[in-house]
Amino acid sequence: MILAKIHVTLKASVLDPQGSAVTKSLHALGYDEVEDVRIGKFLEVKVNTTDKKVAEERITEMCEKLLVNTVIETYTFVLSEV
Amino acid sequence: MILAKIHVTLKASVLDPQGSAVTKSLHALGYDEVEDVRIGKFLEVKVNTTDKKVAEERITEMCEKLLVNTVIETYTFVLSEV
Amino acid sequence: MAHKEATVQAEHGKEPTAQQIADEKIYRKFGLTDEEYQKIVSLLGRQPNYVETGIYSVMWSEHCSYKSSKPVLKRFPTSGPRVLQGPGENAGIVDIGDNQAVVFKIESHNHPSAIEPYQGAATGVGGIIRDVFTMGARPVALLNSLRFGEIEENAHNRYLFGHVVEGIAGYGNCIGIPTVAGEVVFDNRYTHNPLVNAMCVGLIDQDKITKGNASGVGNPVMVVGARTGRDGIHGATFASAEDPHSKERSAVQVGDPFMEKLLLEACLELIATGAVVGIQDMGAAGMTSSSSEMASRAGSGLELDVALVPRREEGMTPYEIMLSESQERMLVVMESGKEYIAEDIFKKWGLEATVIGRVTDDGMLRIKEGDKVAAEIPVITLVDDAPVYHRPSQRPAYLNETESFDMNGLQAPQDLNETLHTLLRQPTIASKEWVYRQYDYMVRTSTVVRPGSDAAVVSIRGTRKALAMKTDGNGRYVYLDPEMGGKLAIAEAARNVVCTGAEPLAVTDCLNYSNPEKPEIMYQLEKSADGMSEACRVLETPVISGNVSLYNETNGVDIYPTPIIGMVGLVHDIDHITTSDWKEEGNLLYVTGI
Amino acid sequence: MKFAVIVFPGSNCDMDTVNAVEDVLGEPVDLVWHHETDLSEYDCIMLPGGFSYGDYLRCGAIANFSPVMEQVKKAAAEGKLVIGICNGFQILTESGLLPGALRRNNHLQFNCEISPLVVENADTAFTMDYQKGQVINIPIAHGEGNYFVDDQTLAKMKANNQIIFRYYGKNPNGSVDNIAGICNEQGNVLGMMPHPERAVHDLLGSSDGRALFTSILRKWREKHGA
Ligand SMILES: Nc1ncnc2c1ncn2[C@@H]1O[C@H](COP(=O)(O)OP(=O)(O)O)[C@@H](O)[C@H]1O
Repeated sequence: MILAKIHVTLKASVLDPQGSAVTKSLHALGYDEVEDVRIGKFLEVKVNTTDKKVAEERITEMCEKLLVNTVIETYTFVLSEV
Repeated sequence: MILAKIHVTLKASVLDPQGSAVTKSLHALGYDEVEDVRIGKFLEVKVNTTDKKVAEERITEMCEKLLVNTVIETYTFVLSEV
Repeated sequence: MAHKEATVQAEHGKEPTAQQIADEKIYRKFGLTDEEYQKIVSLLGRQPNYVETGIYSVMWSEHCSYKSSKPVLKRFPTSGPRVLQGPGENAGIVDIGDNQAVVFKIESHNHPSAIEPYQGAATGVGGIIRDVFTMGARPVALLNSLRFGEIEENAHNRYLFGHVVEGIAGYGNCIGIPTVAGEVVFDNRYTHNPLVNAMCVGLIDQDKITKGNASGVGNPVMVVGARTGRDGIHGATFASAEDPHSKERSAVQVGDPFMEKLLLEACLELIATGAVVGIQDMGAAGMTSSSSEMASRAGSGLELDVALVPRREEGMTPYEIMLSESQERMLVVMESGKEYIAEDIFKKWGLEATVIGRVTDDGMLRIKEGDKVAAEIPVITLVDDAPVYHRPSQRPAYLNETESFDMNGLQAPQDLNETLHTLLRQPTIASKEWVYRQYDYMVRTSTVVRPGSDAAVVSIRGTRKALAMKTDGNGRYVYLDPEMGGKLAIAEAARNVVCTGAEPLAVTDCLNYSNPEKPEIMYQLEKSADGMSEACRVLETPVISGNVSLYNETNGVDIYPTPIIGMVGLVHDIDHITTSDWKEEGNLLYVTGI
Repeated sequence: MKFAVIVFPGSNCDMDTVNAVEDVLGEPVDLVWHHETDLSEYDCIMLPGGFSYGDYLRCGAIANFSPVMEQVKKAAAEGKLVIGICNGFQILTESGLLPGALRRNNHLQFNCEISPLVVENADTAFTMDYQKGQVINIPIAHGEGNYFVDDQTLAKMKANNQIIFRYYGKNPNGSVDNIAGICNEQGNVLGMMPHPERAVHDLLGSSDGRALFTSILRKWREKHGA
């Protein structure tokens, strides 16, 4: 079994209204040292393969097709055996 | 400047409807090897400190107070200098 | 002339010079033709620099200038005893008695939705809401009209459909304006060019009406709401270009309905103080179109310093700031000395209000960056002198075929039960509950007739009056007979409104067509406008606002000519409200009409 | 009896709630901005529906840190009536005034419809004008109404009659045990996903929400001998 840990984040120039709201709220709570908050997704996908190379290809495909909105998001992932 | 990369995930005992929906969609697209998908949040918080120890305390506080709902979620984070 | 060239000097690092723009015909990349560029040079008396070329290109784009459709729009009847504001402002206004008025407009967000369906639809909703509350009106209802390719076979069409609906819901639900009516049609003509038209209806007391005027020399110009980023730069020219997919993708605008809710409340509070001279939303072409249109209406000039504009990103150039389409922003002209009123109110709502310039009397749009002049353009040349094209029109050949089609050759189906079932299974005909249950259609507790009936009815608190409203359109009819199709579109909307017990008041329309440079498409546009105009005259429902979306073609496939009609009617007494469901066993059924 | 309807940035059912109090009870009701630090003049505090802070991060999470929430907690501790509707319910769970949490609907879609509910407990200050077991029609409109609570807490809540409303017939969001509304142990803090303020006129499709408002007033009058 292989576990893919996928990080999906908004592209740098894309507005992150959630992140801005959380930054403001943290400031209001007295965490003045907070410069910036960006909020993305974290996906853990477990696939029933042993071949890392195949897994890598398939996960990339899944990201491009379904998991990531590549118009506004980017992604990275790491694989590990579990 | 220190960057905290925070992973927030649902507790194992809490059902993840989004994860189940994505699993089903991946199966429908022919990715039969997918066993399970869990979806969480990935937060990047940039703080204006140099002291890692202080940063760690403050980030933990932010998580416990606001960033995480500990009734249903758990979290981990790593710090790095940027 | 030499003097002018010397004052307009700020050119940023990588930007081509005025000379390069001319020599290398860089203006073509902005969507300007050689003739249009020459016209700019003669209007300015010199070559425009990069910022100026950008400003002209968006102001003279189809989207902002209506250069192909203006002659067609002239055909519409636009006045009537109840019309308080016809086309030409952010939204139209109709008198409903007791010092009250209804404000409404429809707008397309077709191209952005083709690229990013959730955000495209969401920001479309956000834009049309701003058009209504800039007039000083409280938005009370949202409607929409959608077209996609068939969804049964095609996963991408399903994806577009699902995410557009989610985007409309996401924005409208969050801001708390009920989405009460709409329509969805599936046809492969729309596969590459889905249509997403959004309409907003608002209520206003007649003495609170505010317009998009930048008048009063010396009055401060403020930008309020969200910060400016590099979103959607060149969205306006791009909305008129042929293939939406071939263009830059990362410049997609993301909507922030929470920000807009705050902006809505802050603006209405500010307008109520009476200290606002004029206000306009920053939609397509952002600060460029809002500033030049406001100055044009008032016959004034504006001097703006882009260095004062609050920004989200670093290192933005005057070009980027002037053309950014960041959402949830407004341009406000205040009475001199009353800036603090805006600042205080916006601060209470957690928003920024920043003075970025002044109204002038020289008729110039002067854009500065600190001391440097980045652009200097006579306002009149951006709006009044924009090109108008009387494009050739020709009756399409296909009409010969469709008109001579012999219906007598058709056989009646054998099994009518089976046929009925087949029809009811068509996504276009089937119940749209899957769509409207995702919309909060009850918030504001005034929705008396909910989606699922004919038109929606929204009551007006404190009175016995209510408003009926509906969007309608049938591109296939218009394709088959443009003039009759135009009439039918108005008539269908009117029937829906009348069925609820309302008297039709007026119309807003969104003209979604293919490429107007094709004479056959111009023919569809003209004839259908004639049909709509006639029906509007007969029914006494003038056109008070609207929008045009052209170039809806991809790979040679034209969408059906699809005018969408948004009609609003007045229910004089809530006791008159009727609904379309069967009421009781034993009730009699009648067929009426001719 | 005096009502406060708290306005957070992004609240959007605030006016609907005010109108319902006025139409059903005719008692005084104020919109109270979330910066307010004194709620002592109010007898009942209502947290309305909407999208406070855009529902960003988690529904109700950021609103929980509005200055007024300290006062809401104080009022709850003093035994005053506090009611959170929809987003208000989410804020109350985030603040710890009510147990559990509200997750995304199990079908992942926003869902707006009139939903039948069963009144499970008609002995509270919020429900005394209903009958136990009565089925009422109340609108729902939410994307995150999927109530979660761990088994242990749920058992305690049941033993203590803290489950006030359950969805009847169909569970519209996946809530544990069909839960639509709960109260705290003391019975003076109510949270519910459905919108009673949207069901106070027949013209709007249901007036089954009226009894919730009349209960509150009757209880208060009994208590204050008014
Ligand atoms: N199809 C139409 N019918 C009637 N009026 C129209 C139509 N299209 C546009 N208008 C009017 O032309 C004016 C200019 O439109 P505008 O709101 O500036 O467009 P946009 O917001 O897309 O830039 C508006 O007052 C609008 O109501």
